[in-house]
Amino acid sequence: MIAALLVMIGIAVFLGAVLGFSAIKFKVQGNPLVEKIDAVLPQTQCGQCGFPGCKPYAEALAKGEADINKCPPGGEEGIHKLADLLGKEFIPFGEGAPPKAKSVAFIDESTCIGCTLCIQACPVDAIVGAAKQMHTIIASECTGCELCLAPCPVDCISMLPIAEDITNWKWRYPVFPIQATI
Amino acid sequence: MKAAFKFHGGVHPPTHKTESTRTPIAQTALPSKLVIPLHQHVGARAKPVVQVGEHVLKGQMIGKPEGRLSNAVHASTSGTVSAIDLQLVAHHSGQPDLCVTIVPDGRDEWIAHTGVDYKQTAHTELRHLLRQAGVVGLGGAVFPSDLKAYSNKHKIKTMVLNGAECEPYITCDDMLMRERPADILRGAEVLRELLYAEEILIGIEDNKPEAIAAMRQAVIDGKHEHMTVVAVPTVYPSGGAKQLMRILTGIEVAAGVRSTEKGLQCFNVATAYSAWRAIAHGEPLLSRIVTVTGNVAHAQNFEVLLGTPVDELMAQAGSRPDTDKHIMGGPMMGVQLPSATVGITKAANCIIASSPALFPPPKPALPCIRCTRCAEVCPAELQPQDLYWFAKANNFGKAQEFHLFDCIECGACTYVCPSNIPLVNYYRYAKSEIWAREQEAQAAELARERHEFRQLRIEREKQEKAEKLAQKEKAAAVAKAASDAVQMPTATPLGPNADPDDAMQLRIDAALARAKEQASAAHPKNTETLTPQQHAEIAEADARRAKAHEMALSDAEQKSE
Amino acid sequence: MWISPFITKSNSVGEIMFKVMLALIPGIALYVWYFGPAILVSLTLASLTALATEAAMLKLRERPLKPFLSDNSALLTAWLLALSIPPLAPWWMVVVGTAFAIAVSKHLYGGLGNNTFNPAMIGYAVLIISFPVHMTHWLTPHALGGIELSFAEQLSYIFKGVLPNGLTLDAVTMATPLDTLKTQLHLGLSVHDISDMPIYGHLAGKGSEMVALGFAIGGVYLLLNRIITWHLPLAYLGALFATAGIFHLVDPTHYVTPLFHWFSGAAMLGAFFILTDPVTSPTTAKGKIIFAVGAGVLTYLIRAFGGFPDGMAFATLFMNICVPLIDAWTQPKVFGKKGGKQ
Amino acid sequence: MTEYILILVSTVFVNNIVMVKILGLCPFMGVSKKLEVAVGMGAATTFVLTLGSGSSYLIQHYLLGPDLAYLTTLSFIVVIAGIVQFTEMVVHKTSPALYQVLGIYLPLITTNCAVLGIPLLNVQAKHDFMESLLFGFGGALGFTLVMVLFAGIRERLDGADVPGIFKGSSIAMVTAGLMSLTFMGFSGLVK
Repeated sequence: MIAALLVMIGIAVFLGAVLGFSAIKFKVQGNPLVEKIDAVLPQTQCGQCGFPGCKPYAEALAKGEADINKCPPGGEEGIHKLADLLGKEFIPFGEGAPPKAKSVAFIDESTCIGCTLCIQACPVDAIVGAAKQMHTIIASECTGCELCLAPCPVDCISMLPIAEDITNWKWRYPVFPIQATI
Repeated sequence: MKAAFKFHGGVHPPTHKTESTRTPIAQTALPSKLVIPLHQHVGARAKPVVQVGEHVLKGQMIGKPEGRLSNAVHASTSGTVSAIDLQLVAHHSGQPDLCVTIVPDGRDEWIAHTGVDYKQTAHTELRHLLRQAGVVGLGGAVFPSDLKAYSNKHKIKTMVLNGAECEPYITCDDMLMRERPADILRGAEVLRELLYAEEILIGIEDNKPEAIAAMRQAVIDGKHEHMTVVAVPTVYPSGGAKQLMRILTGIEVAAGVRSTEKGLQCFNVATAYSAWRAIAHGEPLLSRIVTVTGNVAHAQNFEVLLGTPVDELMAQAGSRPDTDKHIMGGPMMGVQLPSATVGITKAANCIIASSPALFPPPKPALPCIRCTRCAEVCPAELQPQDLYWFAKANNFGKAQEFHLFDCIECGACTYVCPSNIPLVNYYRYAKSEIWAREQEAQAAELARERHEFRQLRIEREKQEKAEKLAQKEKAAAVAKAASDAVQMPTATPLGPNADPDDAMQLRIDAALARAKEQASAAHPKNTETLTPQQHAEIAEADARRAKAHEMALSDAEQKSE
Repeated sequence: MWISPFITKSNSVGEIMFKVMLALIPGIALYVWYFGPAILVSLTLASLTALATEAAMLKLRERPLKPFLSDNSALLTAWLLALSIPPLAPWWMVVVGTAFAIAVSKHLYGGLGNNTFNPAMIGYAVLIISFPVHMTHWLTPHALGGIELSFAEQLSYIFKGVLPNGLTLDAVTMATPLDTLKTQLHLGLSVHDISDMPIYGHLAGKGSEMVALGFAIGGVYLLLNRIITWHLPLAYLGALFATAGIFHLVDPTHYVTPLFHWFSGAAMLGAFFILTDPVTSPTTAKGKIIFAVGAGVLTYLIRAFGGFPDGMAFATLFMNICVPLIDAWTQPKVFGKKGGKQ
Repeated sequence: MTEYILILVSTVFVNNIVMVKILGLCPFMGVSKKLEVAVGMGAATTFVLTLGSGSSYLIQHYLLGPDLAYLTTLSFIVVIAGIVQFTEMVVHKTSPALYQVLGIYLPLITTNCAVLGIPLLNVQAKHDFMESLLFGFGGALGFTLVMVLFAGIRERLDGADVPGIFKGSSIAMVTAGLMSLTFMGFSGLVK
């Protein structure tokens, strides 16, 4: 009985020592995963995930505190990428969060009163203008996050879907006629 | 001389070339209008420099090159500009692009033009002339020739003149070589001079014996010492620039590598011809030889003014009634035209009238059985079955790993596929998705930077505000103490003889002093506390903002136009 | 919009599969000549089952029937499976094996072109593991002059399991030459003694060696028609020959000649028809050689030391498992990136 | 020497721990979706298993002996848990991405039946130290081999037109079954 106890205690003490030593030796600082997740996110900074921006969402994901299907701008593909990166199963978007067509905000300059509220709301400084002067959107930098829509007191901002033209046209997925049933 | 090397793979589709080589190159009648796209070359679209209603002369520039990688566009005949708007063009997308429409006045009146003696002219000037004359690669790639006829870092040993013309049906280069070999060689000589190349190898497929003979004779007649005409075996795609370089020199130029790095450069025979016209005669690129073939009564080559609507061209060749669509280019890599009204462009080497009998619609595709017939014929030595597998599953990362971007889209794999899978189509799809994704990633990167900067700015402003507040409170406390001290005496003498204005003035002065003090205290502190890195970031952001502002302005400008 | 290329060479999957089936005909003819027509029954049975299963699975998966039924791939699977099991196998074995092959190893993976394992070999493996006894009763060749069943009697056995009065199954069948070899070696006989037994002919089993030759002839037809490349058959037969040769040289009393291995069991059928299934073999030249060499060595090891008389099926299946990795690791260098050459 | 080789061949192919003994299925199914991850898992398991079977031999032989044989399972579990913890720290430090992807499966090596199974089989087969070590190493090699092969197949299956209800784990299970069928072909190669 005593021998058994001694043996088990001996093993425990030895392993404890080894683990204690390696805990110091192999200490990990910070979480490099956050950067990787952040690189996958679309950086619209729209907050639709419930976090104030993409980075906080990435941090929450890294800690395992958020689901991977909370980013509508990233689309289903974004979820696939996150699933791959985090070794999780793909989950489809929950209710009320289907991704929309990519669009940019547009300010109707005749109604704009120059209140600057939208400028303050824009997470990427894509709106230029000053107080009492009408504002305009830098289309190339607008992420389509829609955060400027709510603050506008005169509802002069609308989202315009990006139309296809010869410069941004893409090849379609080839149709595979055989898959249709006869 | 026979070609010494071979490239891997290749196919032998029926050539159908004899139909259109029976009669010499014909001139077309002046069309009723010209629809000239402003984007006929690789690079930025030319900027229109004419107005609607303006009268233009033949050879007058109507679109000027914008940026380094761009090229000029000219009026192919004299007439009136009737529109500058979006018109359908020969593009896979079927989307419209900016075109200049000219109604000819029938006089075909030239703008003043003269050639130069290339031996007496500086190279930079020659290149400028090529650019202003709108000379681009006429083999189909339409890359601006002035940029290709230049190599500063690498020494060019061999210039390849491409007369292989491997695609079925197309005979425009064949006929040009038969009829105008002397000017082709003169043009090639100019290009060789520009490149300081030691030799010119002219590759012509051995199914064009007349062209080979004509070119050989012209080499002798013109006493071109550095030139050798090489008969290359007829196999598609021997006319691909990199494939032809391999055949002629044995050197392989990988995708993403410039051939100049390996001491090679390649021009099409028609490009050399138009370069000669531009340099020696001052004639911009206004017309090209177009093979009109397929479902027509008289298959033939025409010298066609750029912008000529395809239907007017087809009428001259006797288009048959069961023609259902038109293909620009060959049957292997051509583009189906979205409409027969599109104008002939610099890339249009051939127009094939198609009928269901001539090109039956594709059979339904079966799954890939990995038979590797595609890998056997792939001139880029890829594994098309794997690329297909990954592209089909939207696994773009893997597709790139398997060298998707080395694919030259020659169509050989699709041609041999027993399952009738539109393989090339999958690769194009995958490529354009990857490009779009890269752009998105760049946009996201930009957005991230801007967002981070904004966070930083807000943080700074908060800090500033807090400091200001603290300052204010401090000042208020001081002022209060002071006023307490002052008020006591002033309060009592505030009798009838006291001047109320004095007290007012005093207060205003105090406030001003306070404000001054605050301003001088707050401002330097704000920037002092920042690290040099933050300074740099701010400066960068300011620059970026200035640029953004500029862009927004030019955007707005464009919109207003 | 229709996208280039606008022309295609006229060939089709169905045509390729048909040519492969055509190449099986000499072997089948010799089979009938030496062993009687019972094989035709199992061929028919397997074909019908394969078509029915294929149609049912296509229906379930909501895929069109016509293009897939006419691609001949199910028929080819059926033929290969029927040729690798005893002709006197009861009808339900053929049906179970074929149905399993088509339904599980082909259609669960997505049908034609998507399967990881060779369906015919999966069918064979399932049968030999589930019904080992039935899989050992092979027909005796006519040349041995033993008791032979008439065609009607064979039919009655296949479908009803009834043998003529006074006959046992063992009396009218025998083990395969490979199986006999293994058993006799275990009993302590030398290779020399065993080869003198009446069931052995010039190189291997009487009759079966000629059938193997028939398959080899069909294989040459496939090579000439460029349906298959030389890599797989040559590397497989080479590896089998080399491994068997080494053992034979070291100890000829316990290890038979390499030629015996070539002309026994499924070696020839495998080399030209089973390994060469494009869907389940590697696509690169280097990969094909690795694949076939692996299969050849494994076939020999299982034959000489393993628990099963023939190793072809398991060797193929094991190498099938390795195909994705072989493919990934043998990617050839692409145009212009070969390095060193220039 | 031949004996050692036979042990290796036997553990890798003939008595493959996953395919024939059907041990360690949890990580086999769980982390075989990607090749690199499978390799990582294989390496981690190889490390744990080799170390585990070596040290468990030492414990069994020198510490426990016949008197304390009833402590075998208990002490083995403790030792393996310790080694796994150690491995986890090393992986976390050296390859954070692998650590993240292996996720719960890394600490779960502790409860991987293969890892406990092999030391126990060692005791049962009365292997000496070298044999125990090789048995552990070979078993782990066999595990890694099938993990890698399986991951290769699963990566390829991503692009296959697998019927909807069989997508994902179901077809992986079917594949595992067919692989197991294949490994039955090796039976009898080594006694």
